[in-house]
Amino acid sequence: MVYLDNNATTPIDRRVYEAMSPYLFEKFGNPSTLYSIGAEARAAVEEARKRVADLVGARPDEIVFTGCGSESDNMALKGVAFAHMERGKHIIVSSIEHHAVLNTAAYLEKIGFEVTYLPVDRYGMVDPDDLRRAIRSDTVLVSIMLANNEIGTIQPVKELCSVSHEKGVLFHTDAVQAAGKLKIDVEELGVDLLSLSAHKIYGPKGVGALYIRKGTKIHPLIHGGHQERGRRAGTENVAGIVGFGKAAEIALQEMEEEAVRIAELRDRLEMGILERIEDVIVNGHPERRLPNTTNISFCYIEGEAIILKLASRGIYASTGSACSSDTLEPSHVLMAIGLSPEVGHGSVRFSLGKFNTADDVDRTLEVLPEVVSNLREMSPFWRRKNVQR
Amino acid sequence: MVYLDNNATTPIDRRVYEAMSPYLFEKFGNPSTLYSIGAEARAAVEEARKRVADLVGARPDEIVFTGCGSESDNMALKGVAFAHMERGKHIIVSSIEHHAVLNTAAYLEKIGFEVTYLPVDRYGMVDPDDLRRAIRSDTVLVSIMLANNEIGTIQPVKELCSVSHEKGVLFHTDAVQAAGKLKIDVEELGVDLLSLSAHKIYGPKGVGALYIRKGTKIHPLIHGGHQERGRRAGTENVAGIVGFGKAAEIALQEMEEEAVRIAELRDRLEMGILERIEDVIVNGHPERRLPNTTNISFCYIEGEAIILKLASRGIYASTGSACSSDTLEPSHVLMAIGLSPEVGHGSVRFSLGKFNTADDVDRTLEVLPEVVSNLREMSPFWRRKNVQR
Amino acid sequence: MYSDKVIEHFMHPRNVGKIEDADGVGKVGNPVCGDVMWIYIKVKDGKIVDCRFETFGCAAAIASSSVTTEMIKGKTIEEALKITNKAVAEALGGLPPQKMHCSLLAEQGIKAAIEDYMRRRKKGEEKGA
Amino acid sequence: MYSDKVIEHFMHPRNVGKIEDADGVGKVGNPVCGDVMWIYIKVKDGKIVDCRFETFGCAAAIASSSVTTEMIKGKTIEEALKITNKAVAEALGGLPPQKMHCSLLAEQGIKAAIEDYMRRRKKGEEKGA
Ligand SMILES: Cc1ncc(COP(=O)(O)O)c(C=O)c1O
Ligand SMILES: Cc1ncc(COP(=O)(O)O)c(C=O)c1O
Repeated sequence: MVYLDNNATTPIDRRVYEAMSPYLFEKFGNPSTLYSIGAEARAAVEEARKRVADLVGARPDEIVFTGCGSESDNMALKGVAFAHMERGKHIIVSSIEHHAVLNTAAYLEKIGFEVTYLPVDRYGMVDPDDLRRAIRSDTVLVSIMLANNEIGTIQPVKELCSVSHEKGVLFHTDAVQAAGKLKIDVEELGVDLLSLSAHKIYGPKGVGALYIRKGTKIHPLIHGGHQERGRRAGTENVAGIVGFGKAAEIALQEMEEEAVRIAELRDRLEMGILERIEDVIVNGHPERRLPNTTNISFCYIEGEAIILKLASRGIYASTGSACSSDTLEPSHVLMAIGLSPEVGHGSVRFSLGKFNTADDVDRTLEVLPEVVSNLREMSPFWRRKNVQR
Repeated sequence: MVYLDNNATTPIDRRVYEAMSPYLFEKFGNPSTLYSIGAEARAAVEEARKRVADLVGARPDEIVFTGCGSESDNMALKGVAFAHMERGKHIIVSSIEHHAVLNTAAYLEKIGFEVTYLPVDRYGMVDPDDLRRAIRSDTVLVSIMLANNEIGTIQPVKELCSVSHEKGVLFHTDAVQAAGKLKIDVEELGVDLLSLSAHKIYGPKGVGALYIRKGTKIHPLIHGGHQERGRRAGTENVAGIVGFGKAAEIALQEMEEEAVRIAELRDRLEMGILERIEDVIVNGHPERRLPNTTNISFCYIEGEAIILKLASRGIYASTGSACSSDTLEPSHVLMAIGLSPEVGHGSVRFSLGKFNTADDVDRTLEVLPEVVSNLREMSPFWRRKNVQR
Repeated sequence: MYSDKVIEHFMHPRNVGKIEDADGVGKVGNPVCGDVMWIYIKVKDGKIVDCRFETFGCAAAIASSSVTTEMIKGKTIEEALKITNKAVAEALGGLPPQKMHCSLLAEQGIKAAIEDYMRRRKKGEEKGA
Repeated sequence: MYSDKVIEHFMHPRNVGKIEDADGVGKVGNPVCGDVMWIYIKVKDGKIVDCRFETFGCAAAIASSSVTTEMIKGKTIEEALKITNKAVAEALGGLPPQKMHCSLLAEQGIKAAIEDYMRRRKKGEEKGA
């Protein structure tokens, strides 16, 4: 198996699995209970909190564990919007956010907020001047992702954040894809809120976290018990949180080296494709891009077909966001960077991870040209294009 | 170890753990992806959905997986309140709901809804006539729990639900504690929404479910991707969901027998306490009560002290809700059934589970009298009461 | 997500390609939506004796094209016109709801090809007359 | 949640009980809040020679009572009055924030017992005079 869909989800690191296991079975205590087996679970959660905090340069009490990255995004947007409603009802997001941000913004619009969607350039970059112009006196939150899940473009978050802060507006960044791939320091970036998800960094599915800078006014999304200092109710997913902590610890240790190695593999794959296959377009920023991601448009054919042909040969990649694979529209990210819908439909995201090897890349480069030409043989556009030449 | 705190959380059944394990490691696919390893995860999630649906007599497509029971409660209350806002902004809950319902109701109050809190009698029962009188033309939701987590009282939900439906009002019930202990059939009860949590039925922490009757208008709590048919975004906690499914399957198979066995143990414990210790009060309904729960007030002493002394002897119980163990006030449930605060403070919940044996009960009956008399020796009230005699 | 039948047709599509001297060509779909289907037919004595396709689209679109060309080969024009998208989907062992439009596209492709054939024949008759 | 010191004092509280012929008794706390503490002292030549307690309350309340009685035994009235709730909490190796009120209760208990002693002495002097 050649797994090149690490932006959709990552395999779990064996060390993560082993750290979690005991908390799934013997150590079943509820962290909220007084006695020793509760205390054990509580201590494990706090240890994990420290590790996740370390991954982004935060203080442990600024980390709230959630049920997924989407919940973190929802909490950030709704929690800030509702808590600051009296000051204003305008929020700003980029047009290439993940659906967890975009659809939450759309929901807020539906219930009476106003949302500005910032455009991006052909590489997917937001212009800080656009943001400056968009901020109004009633703006309460700006949310712009650190790195995009489909094309890997890395936003100038530090700059964007300082533009927001100049105007006294809180700043959230979705770092679900950036975490574990880039060094993140909330102090350096200056952000007030930052979303994370464990299953993108070789941890378990079903756990996320939201960094909330101390002093930031926010409403909970899930009300109830006093867990997470009253900011997120519900009995803690102890095993999941422990796994997240372990994954964060490993990411912090190995990231620097891995990022270089993975970028080399990614470049080799990208170069190889450009050399072997004509009429392809590489999407995303040439430099400011996640080290593991390459998004490529194969003109004249459709992405899902490519994915399935590759899968039948044991190579797993995806068409942009897994979440949008059900809709007919091409990815909103590819549309926002100005691709035509046809080209957008023909795009494939290869996202590498720490378990990939040079063999994986070579195997892909062996299979992919066949798959593409096979599909192009069927395409009315390919034939026509060749005729037109 | 004698674990008598199964209402706080249950140990995981080994079969559940074994069913989950592969999805934590080898089978790491994202259910939203197209190719085979995604399909495997998707199939596992759908299988689990069927099992959870079976546990409550629902159709699989009426089950939405969430991150915990609290999330289910939040989604039910906020989701219905927001979706029906135009019709009215009044909701009704009982005064002995779990904090996941009560604090959500309080939040809705804060942001402009009106909430009626129904009283309960000395056994913790809601009177359907009280509900009938409380329903107004602008009432959009009634939420009354199936069984109480602290005292185990079982509400006449079928009746309460039909009172609501007579007036065209949606009905939600928190069945987090009832599930796996009582037979539940959503058709029989008639409820529109019903909350569940895996870790109360020998499943993993960090997974819940909300039953939503087909056709019920509700807003998502977590917006984003198309997961759970657009009703709850976020990459699915596949392993957790699989574990929940397994736990539901086992509960359905074993519940009937287990409920009888556990009720016998519980009664033996309760009788034993009444025989051995003076000045104790049994809380909750004498008959309409969860088979595993007994809540007992030990007059003149304080509950936390009892819990810790018991824990030091390897016996784990709790003072009411784990979630409220941080506050100074006595449990809102015990206050609602009319206990004085002093007596409320001296209450202990023993909640049995399928791993308990007669030996566990006997050991508790051996240790508890000592613990109580030891603490009473220290209490100014006990001495005085004995003098007054 | 896809039935084995869909996958089989997608992996080994029948009747791929262009018919250079087709009697009718149906061009349906819209690249904006991600699916374009061109259906070529060869007709002899009121019967469809050959049928081929070119498709830009997802696995369901390709499989629908493939199975449809198989279905109509050897059929009369009248019979071919009776083929519905439901029949196409059934022949594929079902399609996921969000992919049902692919079977519809195949139905439309056939109809368009037949219309094109009719139009040409009419023209030919007029000319011939 | 609790330090070892708290647990140790809770499990083995010192100076439990009533002093029948106490020179001062301090009764503080409120059963509604879940903590009531009665502190008994015996004073000789301005020194607290014995001290006992009766407490209805949680582990922190019991431990605070216990450690406080130990702390003031042998101290002069003046010294005892200087004991703060912070000192009590420190002697217990710290208390969780939501339990700090227990140490405050202990401080108040001592103060109340000493006040009671003073009042009685004054009365006694008055009577004696
Ligand atoms: C009645 C009731 N409702 C809701 C909950 C919340 O469930 P969870 O801890 O999974 O959020 C609990 C348990 O704590 C409960 O007992
Ligand atoms: C950028 C981004 N944000 C948010 C999410 C949502 O995370 P989760 O799947 O944990 O809800 C994802 C992944 O799907 C993502 O790539």
